[in-house]
Amino acid sequence: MKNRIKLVGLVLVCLLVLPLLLACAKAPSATPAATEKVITVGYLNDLSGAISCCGIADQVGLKNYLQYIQDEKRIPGVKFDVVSWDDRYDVSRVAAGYRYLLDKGVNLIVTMAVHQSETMRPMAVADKMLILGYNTSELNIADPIWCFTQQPLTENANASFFNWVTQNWDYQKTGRKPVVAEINWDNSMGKAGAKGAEAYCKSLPDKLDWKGTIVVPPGTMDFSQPALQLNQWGCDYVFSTMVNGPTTNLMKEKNARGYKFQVCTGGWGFVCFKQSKDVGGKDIDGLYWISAEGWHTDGTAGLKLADTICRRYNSASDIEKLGYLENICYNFGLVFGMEVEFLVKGAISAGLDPTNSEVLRGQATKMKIDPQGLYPPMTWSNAKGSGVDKLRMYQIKLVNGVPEPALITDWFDVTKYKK
Amino acid sequence: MAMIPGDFSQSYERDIAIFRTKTQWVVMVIGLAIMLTFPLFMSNYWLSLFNFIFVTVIAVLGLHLVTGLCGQISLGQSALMCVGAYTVGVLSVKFGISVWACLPLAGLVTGLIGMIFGAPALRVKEFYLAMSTLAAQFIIVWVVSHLEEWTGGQLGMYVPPATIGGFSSASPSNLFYIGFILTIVMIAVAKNIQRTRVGRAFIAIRDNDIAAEVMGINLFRYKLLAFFIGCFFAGIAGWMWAMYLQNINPSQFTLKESLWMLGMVIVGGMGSTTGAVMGAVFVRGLDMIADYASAWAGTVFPTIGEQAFTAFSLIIFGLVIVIFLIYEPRGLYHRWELFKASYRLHPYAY
Amino acid sequence: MEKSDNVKLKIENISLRFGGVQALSGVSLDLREREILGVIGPNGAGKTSLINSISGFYRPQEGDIYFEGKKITRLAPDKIAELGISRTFQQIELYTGLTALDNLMAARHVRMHTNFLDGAIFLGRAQREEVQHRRVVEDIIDLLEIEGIRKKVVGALPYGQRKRVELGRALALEPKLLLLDEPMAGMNAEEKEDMARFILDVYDEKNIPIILIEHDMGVVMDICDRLVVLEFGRKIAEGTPDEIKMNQQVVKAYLGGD
Amino acid sequence: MDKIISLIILGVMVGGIYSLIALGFVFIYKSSKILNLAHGQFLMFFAYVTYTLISQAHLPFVAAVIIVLVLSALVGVFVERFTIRPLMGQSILATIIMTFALGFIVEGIVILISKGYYASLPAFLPTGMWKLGAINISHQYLAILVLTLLLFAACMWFYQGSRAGLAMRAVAEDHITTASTGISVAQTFRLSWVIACLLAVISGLLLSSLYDVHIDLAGYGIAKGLPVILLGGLESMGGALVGGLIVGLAEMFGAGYIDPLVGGGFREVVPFILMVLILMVKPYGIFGLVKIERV
Repeated sequence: MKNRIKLVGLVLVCLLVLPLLLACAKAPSATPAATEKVITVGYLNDLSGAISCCGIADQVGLKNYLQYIQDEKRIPGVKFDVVSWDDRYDVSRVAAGYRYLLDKGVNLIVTMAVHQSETMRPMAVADKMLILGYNTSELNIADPIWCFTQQPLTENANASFFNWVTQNWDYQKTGRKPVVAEINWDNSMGKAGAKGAEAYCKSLPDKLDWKGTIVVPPGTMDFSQPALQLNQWGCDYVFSTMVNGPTTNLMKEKNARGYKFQVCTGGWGFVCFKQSKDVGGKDIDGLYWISAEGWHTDGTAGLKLADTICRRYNSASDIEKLGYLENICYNFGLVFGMEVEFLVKGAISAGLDPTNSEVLRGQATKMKIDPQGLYPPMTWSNAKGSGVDKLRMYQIKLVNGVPEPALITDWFDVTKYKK
Repeated sequence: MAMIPGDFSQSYERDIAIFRTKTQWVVMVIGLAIMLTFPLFMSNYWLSLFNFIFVTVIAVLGLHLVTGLCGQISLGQSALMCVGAYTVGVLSVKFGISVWACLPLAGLVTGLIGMIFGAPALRVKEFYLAMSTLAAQFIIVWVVSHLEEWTGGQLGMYVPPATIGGFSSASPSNLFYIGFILTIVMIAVAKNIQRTRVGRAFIAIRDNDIAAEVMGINLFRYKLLAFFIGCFFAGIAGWMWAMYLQNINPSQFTLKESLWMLGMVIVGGMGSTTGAVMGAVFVRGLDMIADYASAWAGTVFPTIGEQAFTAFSLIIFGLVIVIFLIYEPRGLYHRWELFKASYRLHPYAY
Repeated sequence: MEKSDNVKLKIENISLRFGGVQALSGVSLDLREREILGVIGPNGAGKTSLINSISGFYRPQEGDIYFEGKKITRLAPDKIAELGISRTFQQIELYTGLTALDNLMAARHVRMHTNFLDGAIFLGRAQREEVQHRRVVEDIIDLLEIEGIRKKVVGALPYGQRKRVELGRALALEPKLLLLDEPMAGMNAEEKEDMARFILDVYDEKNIPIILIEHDMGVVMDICDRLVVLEFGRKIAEGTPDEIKMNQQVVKAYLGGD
Repeated sequence: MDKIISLIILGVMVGGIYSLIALGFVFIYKSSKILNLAHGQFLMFFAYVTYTLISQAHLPFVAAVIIVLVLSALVGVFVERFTIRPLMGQSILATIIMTFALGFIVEGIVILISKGYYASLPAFLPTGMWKLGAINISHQYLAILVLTLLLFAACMWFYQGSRAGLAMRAVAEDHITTASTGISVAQTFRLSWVIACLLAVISGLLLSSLYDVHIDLAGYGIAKGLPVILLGGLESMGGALVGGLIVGLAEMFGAGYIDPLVGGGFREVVPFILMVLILMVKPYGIFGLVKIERV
């Protein structure tokens, strides 16, 4: 007993001393050949929490694409390294993660949710660190802008969904307006989505019968009451700004009770087909890929590239198990990788140091992106202030286990309804 | 405070002092001076980790006063930090009050809110009281996220940094100085409260509330006071948190964080100020070690995947608490005292 | 020892019930300014309930208690303690996590006046007060001969010493009336003798009346000036030790029979 | 009117689920005075293990459930022996924190198994529904309600009518006295943990027939279970049942009528507001035991 206590004491002392030792130890840095530059990409996302099905695939996609750049020698003399941090979809872990990544000497940080980049923003501005996010908010892209995103404001994405509803609703045949509502998580993404949807629907009172937003806390399992409410409102279309697990719970509830409304989701919700299949056995009524102007315009080619890269760098069992190919987040990972590629390429061709975050940011605001015809050129600078304004929408369907996008509504200028 | 052999206190003033000998003073002053030089050579990562630890230490000290001394289990410390952080945010952004002036205000407002949730202590004890503080955790965060006109709701709000002249808390090194001074002051305050009249009344209530009442301590008033002081500390921690992140969001203040803080009090040793500080530093340190261990393991076993390391950090944290509760229920502080005693008495065992 | 006839504590006809159990019914008694009053009676007679009622821990449904002419029946226990009524407990109720010294200091609570702000600053008022009250407490420590265990945590002390610390804590309140609930329970003859000596010392030095509950007749008869006998919540006799010895009802209560 | 009736029906159904969660808490508390904060994690853990057995080992559902039941009994024995028993005689807070640390460990293990992915068990309850005008009653919820009631009855019978239950009641009253009458305190503790783990399996399975299995299930267990037992009183199984129904109804009406006024999410705080209010009036819950203090 006595010895055991001593042993425990010893272990504890060691644990206390360890941070000091670690502080003294030098961060392990791969020593590249003298001509090689190493770009360290920090990846901060949820890898084990509520949206991990998205985060994991995204991370794999990013890593695969960076490997692909290297193997194909698309940027000679540059090596890529990815350092990851798992924030468990918990905002209180983001700040620690940001510092951790900074300590690892990253040149830019790739992240996903709005709250992640928003939390990092003040520190990123102070440290002059470039952040690439997936979706964004107005606060996030206010001056000085250090956070750049692939997606429009969540507000606009949700508005564009309802725009699609107005375009496709048969007013003559039904003789009435479509009844629409939202169901959202009670977090920044959900609130922003609700704001956009409400503003849009209320600007078109003769075209849409807007019922309101139902807010549920993240982590809600039980959708019995919200589903009942939606049914009592008599909704035709319900847009869900939640990740797909909770949305499938809503679907289960809806199907079990025979409610009639259609649940559609875009943004985050459509990310994990594999999960969706495992969970519900049925697809969500409508999955929409809302794309910003200039991005993913040729979705099919993008998906083909994804297929090639995924099969090249992952074992068949992993692809099967984690469902990368059925997971659109894998593609987002690739797109993040492309963004990194564009920035670094641009910096090098301008004769600047690509390991400098400020240089990369400069590229992000100025540069025309031209990934060899795969993606048509766009500028990031127009994201400043209001986010990407022009959106188009695809409907996603699984064809032989591979998601196929079909363009269903063309450019929609979201700035118009705001006036 | 343990005695040095052959050294006897010759006055009561000296007997009740925290540092009774010159050597202790010198050691402390040198220690603090060394800490003050950290910003000169440390990377932002370490400074920021220290700032995070400062926030935790202050909040845990508050919890130590409520739970460790007064024995009232509180499961809402993190939500009360939220009150402190939003007090700064709302007062400075909406009313233009200087961020420095918000420091005591954050403490006061949080203290008063804390008293509201401590009020059930009049009738409710133990688990039931713990649960009413748990209610505080949920209700406060909900209210904050729904007062959208003031707080920006779930979208969060930016808080301006504290500035004097060219000195701004936005940089981690400047915040380090602020946090450092704040933490030292708060530790001293906690320690002083503990060793004077009010602190003894708290411990009396914890150890034997019946006897305390019969010996002239108004239970309700002192329980409320404990909540006020504990939540005052939480408010100060909230201020520091707002300065640390500059972007506050209701989802930053989780039940899990509250529970962790309780865990820190336990690991440090219930009822000791030093223990509370040690617990906070130890657990945050452990967390960080788990991060680094994860990263290291990631390079060695790349097949596991990063989430496995989150799992390990949870398991390690859980195991450490389990080990502490079983083998060292009196916490790190007790271990430290034993170590000091054996060092002093070396080479004799007794 | 001259006797004063001024009544310090007056209990008028108090009754106390817990649900269906009648703990006290119509008990009255007077305590003079200068006496040790013994309360005896078989187990369950209501002795502790009587003391609990005086110290405010229980609230009798009927009757009144006056202390120095002031009605204290409905006062909260802490207010009663502030008036100067202090007590010990049958089962020791110390602050187990504190040292003996701090237990005594904690009892100085009602005599100290610094608030938590003074305490937080410490230097100045709080420090002066600490030192000043420390002196008083040290006197009590000397009186009760517990110098050696001053800085020991009381939870770990042996029974006899804990009893002594508890007596010290009751004294540290600077009481005007001391209630002792079986201070000698579970002690051997020597310890009892010590304790009896302490009680008498306290009585002489501090000049305060004492109500003493005790089972050991020898001790009670020796040190009490007057005795009250309770049975089933009723007072059945009152008088000097000699009178009580002769009282038939008391003998019956203790020995049983018809 | 339809809305009110629908809400009442939903409230009762959902309340039944809450009671089911609360039963695990109450069982442990009644027999060993420990508030098991890890109950939510246990629910989730066993649900995940079942899922893993079905999807990875390709076992039939019944076989997987039997294996998990056996496993849960072992987990109960293990937890009791190595974490709870060493704490005998320590403060209440220590045991609370111990269970909370256990929760962390279990959550870590679940992340190792699942990597945070959502999982779903095959449907094993009837999935139809009855339609009565605008109101419909889902068979699944109804089945869960019935099973919950049966489970409550079984637990009450066990506690009041069986020898082991008698021993548990005695142990809860006083360890030392009970030990001196020849009842093994350790064995009784072990049994109560085993039963609590079995309850966790059953309620975990029932919950995951309704919802996806995910890390969030653990938080759900705590956020829903605690107000229920506090309302009903920690010691009372009947209280857990009634408390669950009260919370269920309060949530439904809170969400149905107050949410539109305050901007949503009110459902989450209703149980807590209710809990604080009731604790102010009845400090030991509606059916809790009132303690008489004596010195």
